[in-house]
Amino acid sequence: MESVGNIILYFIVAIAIIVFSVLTVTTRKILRSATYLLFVLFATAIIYFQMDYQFLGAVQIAVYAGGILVLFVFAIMLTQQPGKSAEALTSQRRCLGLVAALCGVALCGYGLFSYAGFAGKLLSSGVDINMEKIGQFLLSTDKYGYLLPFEAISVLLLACIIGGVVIARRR
Amino acid sequence: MPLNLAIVVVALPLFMFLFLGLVGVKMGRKITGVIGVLAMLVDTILAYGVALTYFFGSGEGQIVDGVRQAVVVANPAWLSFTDTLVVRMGVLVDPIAAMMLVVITTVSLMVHLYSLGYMSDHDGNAEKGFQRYYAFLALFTFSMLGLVVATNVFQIFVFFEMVGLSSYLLIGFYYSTPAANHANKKAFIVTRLADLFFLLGVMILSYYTKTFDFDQLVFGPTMSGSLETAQSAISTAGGATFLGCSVMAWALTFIFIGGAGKSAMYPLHIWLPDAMEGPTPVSALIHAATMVVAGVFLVARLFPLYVLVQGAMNIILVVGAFTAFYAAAIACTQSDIKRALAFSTISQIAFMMTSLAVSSNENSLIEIHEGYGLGYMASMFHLFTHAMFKALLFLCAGAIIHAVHSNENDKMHGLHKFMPITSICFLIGCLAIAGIPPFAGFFSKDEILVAAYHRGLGWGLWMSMVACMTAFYMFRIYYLIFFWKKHEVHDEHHAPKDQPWTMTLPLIILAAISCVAGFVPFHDLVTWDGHALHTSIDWTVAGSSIGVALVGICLATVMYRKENPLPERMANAMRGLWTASYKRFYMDELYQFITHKVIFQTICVPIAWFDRHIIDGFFNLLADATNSLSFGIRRLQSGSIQAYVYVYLLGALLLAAITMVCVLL
Amino acid sequence: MELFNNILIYFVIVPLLTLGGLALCSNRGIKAIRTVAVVGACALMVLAVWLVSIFLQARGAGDTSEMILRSDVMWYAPFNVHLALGVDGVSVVMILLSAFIVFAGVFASWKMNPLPKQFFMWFFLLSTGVFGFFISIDLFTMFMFYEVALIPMYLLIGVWGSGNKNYSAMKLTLMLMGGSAFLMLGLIGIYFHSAPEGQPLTMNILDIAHNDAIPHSWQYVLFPLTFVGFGVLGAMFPFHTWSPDGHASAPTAVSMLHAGVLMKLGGYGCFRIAIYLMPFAANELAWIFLLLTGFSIVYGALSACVQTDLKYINAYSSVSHCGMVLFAILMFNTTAMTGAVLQMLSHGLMTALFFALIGMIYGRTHTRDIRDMGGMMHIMPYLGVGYVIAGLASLGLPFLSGFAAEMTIFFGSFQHTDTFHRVLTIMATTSIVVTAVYILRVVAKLLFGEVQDEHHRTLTDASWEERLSTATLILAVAAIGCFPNFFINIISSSFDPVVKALQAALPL
Amino acid sequence: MDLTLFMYLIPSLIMFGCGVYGFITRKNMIAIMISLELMLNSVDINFVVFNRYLFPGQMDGMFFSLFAIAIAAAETALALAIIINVFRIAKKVDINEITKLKF
Repeated sequence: MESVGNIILYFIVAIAIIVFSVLTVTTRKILRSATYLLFVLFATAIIYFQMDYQFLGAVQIAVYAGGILVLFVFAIMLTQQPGKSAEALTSQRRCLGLVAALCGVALCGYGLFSYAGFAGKLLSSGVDINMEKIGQFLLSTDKYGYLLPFEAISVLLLACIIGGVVIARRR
Repeated sequence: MPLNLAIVVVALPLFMFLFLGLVGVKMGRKITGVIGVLAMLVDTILAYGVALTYFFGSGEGQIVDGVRQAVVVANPAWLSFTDTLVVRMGVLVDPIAAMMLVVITTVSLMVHLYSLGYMSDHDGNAEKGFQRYYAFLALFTFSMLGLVVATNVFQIFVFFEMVGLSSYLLIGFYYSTPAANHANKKAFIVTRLADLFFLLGVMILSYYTKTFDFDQLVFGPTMSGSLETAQSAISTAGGATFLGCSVMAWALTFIFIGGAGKSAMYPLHIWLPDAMEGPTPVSALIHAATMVVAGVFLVARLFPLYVLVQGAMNIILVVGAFTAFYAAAIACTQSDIKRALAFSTISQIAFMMTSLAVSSNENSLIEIHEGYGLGYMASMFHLFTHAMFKALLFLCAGAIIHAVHSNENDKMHGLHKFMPITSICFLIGCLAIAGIPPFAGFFSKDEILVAAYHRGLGWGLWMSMVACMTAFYMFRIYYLIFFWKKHEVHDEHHAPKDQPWTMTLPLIILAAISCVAGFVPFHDLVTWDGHALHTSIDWTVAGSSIGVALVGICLATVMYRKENPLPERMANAMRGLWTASYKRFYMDELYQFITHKVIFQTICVPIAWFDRHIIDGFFNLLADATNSLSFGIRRLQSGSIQAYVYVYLLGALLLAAITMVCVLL
Repeated sequence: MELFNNILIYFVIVPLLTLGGLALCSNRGIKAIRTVAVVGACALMVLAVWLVSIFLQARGAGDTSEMILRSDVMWYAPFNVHLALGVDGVSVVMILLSAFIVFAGVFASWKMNPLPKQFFMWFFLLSTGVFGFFISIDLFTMFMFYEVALIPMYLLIGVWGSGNKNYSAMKLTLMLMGGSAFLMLGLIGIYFHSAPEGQPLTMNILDIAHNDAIPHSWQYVLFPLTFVGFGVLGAMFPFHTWSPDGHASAPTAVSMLHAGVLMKLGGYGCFRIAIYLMPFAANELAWIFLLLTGFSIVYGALSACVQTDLKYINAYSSVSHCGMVLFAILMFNTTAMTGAVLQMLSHGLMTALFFALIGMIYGRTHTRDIRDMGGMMHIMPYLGVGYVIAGLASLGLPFLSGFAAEMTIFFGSFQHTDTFHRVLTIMATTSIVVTAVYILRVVAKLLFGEVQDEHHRTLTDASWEERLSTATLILAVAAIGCFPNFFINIISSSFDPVVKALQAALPL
Repeated sequence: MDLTLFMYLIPSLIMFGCGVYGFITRKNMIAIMISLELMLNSVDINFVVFNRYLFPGQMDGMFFSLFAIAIAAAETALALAIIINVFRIAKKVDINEITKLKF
């Protein structure tokens, strides 16, 4: 039995995610869209905290909400005239999108309902994931060690930095 | 003189062709002509030597049991089809070959000499292409000689093609003029069509007899002297049938068609009048004296086979008799003297063909009667004499044309005063062809008529009628050229006159031969089985034939000696007939219609269209279908990332759904 | 190495060396390029003549083996692919023909522009393929060389061609590739039935023929596949339509080589692979192809009558003449098959001559439409005479090559005891008249008559290299025409094994 | 009432659906990128909750999310750089109108 606070928090988060997700993709003003995305990301971060993954939640806020979204905002500022909204979608386009999305949701939803075996599983408590442990895992070469992906990601990020510089450079 | 020289006789002109064609073009014009004439002179002397040796010599193996044998001088294999079917390029001397050697070389020499003058302008400068002309003459002479000395039927075919070629080249000598250009094409194609049948005939014949060689086909039967063994070489062929008819009938009829093409028998005669577009000496050599008798020679060569197949003989008889009359009828109205002579040639060759055909009838196989073989001899005799006087006539015509620069007889008239030598020579030629004794034509034509009367009264009367027409149209031409009215001379300097000696000398020689050739003892020398034939002039027939000739001549004299309105009135009275005859009974138009309208427009053009549009269209359609398919597929590759995602997503969902369904069920 | 003691391998090595030599030349050094090309061509010619003399000596010395100069080197063991060499009389004369045409082709493309170096390189690559094909007796190497010969054609036409060259090059290559797709299927099928149960499979033609292990049911499938596959290259109706367009666009030397040699690969393959290896199906199915080829003989000739482009006329005449080759091969007797090879020789030389002359005339007048030309005999007598000789050879005049070939075919075919075959032969024979019609039509229009275009009066006659090129071919044409027995003696014994196999396969 | 695994998956699923919808329908490239982020995010949530609920003793899901976030950051940075560059050249960011590289 969860604490009531947790349950209330969950519902707030869930509703926020659902509502803002929908708003993100339906609003015609791109800046608003980015803003709604920010709310979604925050809500996601809260889920991570609820799962006791504090580090991940922090990363989510720092990188996603803090970094990526700022990039988005910059990009929007550079490419869009402020206040201008995108033209309305044609109904055909919307229908196609809706069909695809709803099909997907329906199929996955059906899948979830039918494989109900794990769906009712409860949160086990007492998991302690501290920074030390994460650092150990990240730089370990044992089983469950993540040194190789870690290094790969760092190289990727480096490449990405260089790429970003090269691409964005004014010629 | 050894008979082996016959090889040289044949080979020398070939050498001259190569020499004049390759080296001669680098030399002066006149000098090549002189070299050509000298070489031909040597060739003629050799040919005479060979002929005399053959006829009067008594070398080893020449006479067996009183029969003069055919002598094969050389016979190397040239093209081996199978072990038995081997084409040989040989040299064979027998009576008709020896006779033909004489005829060909004589006329050829005359023409070589004559051309020195004819192919030059009035100042004696040789024309452009003089070397080419002499090279072609040599090529023709070679081909014709090769033809007559052939040891097998395939060799004859080979040289049939070769004489066709030489004729093509010489007719088209003035190749820039459209008329010559059309005429040589026509000549080649028509004779080629005939040669196709010849080829088919040879194919059929050789398939059943397994041989090309005259040795087995022809001489076996004749020399053995018995018609029982005659069939041995071809006994296998005797009973066989091909497509429902007897093989031999097919083969021999086809071979005759081949000969008919070269010899301009109706309806394959249409090329010959047009062939007169060539230089006149060429007409004299090829289209009057030698090549056109190749068909007659062919039938004569295979005579022992034809004897066995009455059906083929009857076809020859009908075609020959009809052509003789048909051509004579046309010759009566032509205004172009060369064309008139050409039709006269056709008519005379038809005489020879008819004569060959009347040599036998159904009974002849069983019992050899008096006239049997007479027709053969007469035909060869007529071939010989005709070559001489027809060459004479053509060369005279050439001299006249050279003098007045026109072929049309209304540009001539009254030339007797200006060209007396030519006039007399032409008259001799006319008398010879009309059959007035003692000129050559009388003797040969008389024999033909005798043979025809032997065959049947109807045939004899028919041929007599044609003989009468012959006399009429020849004298018509003669009078229209040399008399009729006074010649109008516009320019004293260019008044017609007798031509230089190079041209008159051949005329005189040929005229002399035409006078005496009739006394050659042909019945002793040239007979189908080698036995001498004992004939004497049958004065009832001879008298009647002289009679009809005189009638023809008188008629012509009345109508054309002096200018008078009679011919005009006659022509008007029979307007339709006259026009039809003048237009050569519209045979040319018929051919034109068949070739252009029927074959060209309704066969070739649709076939070409079919090929371009249906066959090629099908492959293009394949290509287009592939193309449009790939364009269709390319539309899927739209480049729109969203479309890709959409399709990808649907695909993924589909897969997921399938998996789920499978798992659940 | 033992392989290099065999003269045959040099027919592949010499063109490749020439190719290498050309690659070393600078693109500007036209003299060096020509020298290398001429040296290569001459070397091939010498080799070919030498090969003929070796062959004659071997046969004269009583060597009656089916193939002489055999060599065999394992190449790829898993599929038993060998580099197996060997020649019989047919291959020898085909090699001689190819050498002649390569020689003449080099001189005919003397002034090739642009990129002469690259042109000659592709040209020699093509000839490598051709020679390789004729010396191989292994299915795989044969097919490989076959493809080597086909592919350069695309570039040679596409780059150096004229007119609608992209279309033509594409069409030609695609249709021939389509043919080789059939062929490859056929060859694979043959390979998998090449030996009786339990014995190792083989690619060697002679072994396959001796094993005679292809089941009859399979022969029914494989024979049409291989025959059509080669037939496409041999311009068999209805797969001939690449020929008019392809030839019309191809540069002179390529037309020469293509019509002269490549189309012969078709006929050669038909009898060496399709008929020799599958005699049963050949006996059973021949009538279909006889009808097709017999039809195409007349059909091609009639089509040629109304064409106005010189190269189209020639292409259709090739359809007719090559139809005769396949027609004769299908008659299954030594005489007709010998005639077929003679016809291949004759057609190769004569068509090469035609295309060379057409190229030379086109190079001067810049038109190939006979309606725009006339009286060329006045302007360029040498080329005119050459054209007349080529035409006469084509219409089958005695003492030129066409006559001996066609007569051998007709008489050979007529020896067939079956009425059906003989009637077909008679129909095919009629083509000699039609051929005369279209040849004379062209000659009269192009060479004789009035000069149509006053600008043509300033044109020049052939230059020395053009004279050399054409004179070589004319001499060869005349040589075959005058001494056919020489060639027949080389060729005819080669057909004994084929005919024997066919007779053995006849249903009793 | 308990917070089951199922309850976390629902919002994630809807988020993913929105992402799909947005990706397919939007024309603005930046909006497409935003939709993409939505999808990524929903996947991250799934990883995390599955890990937490089913295998609480391990941390693979969490690390996966961690790396996914890093990669998402890199990818977004590059993509936006490209978009800005394209905008500089073409003066538009509508995906339908930028077809110069199509053929």
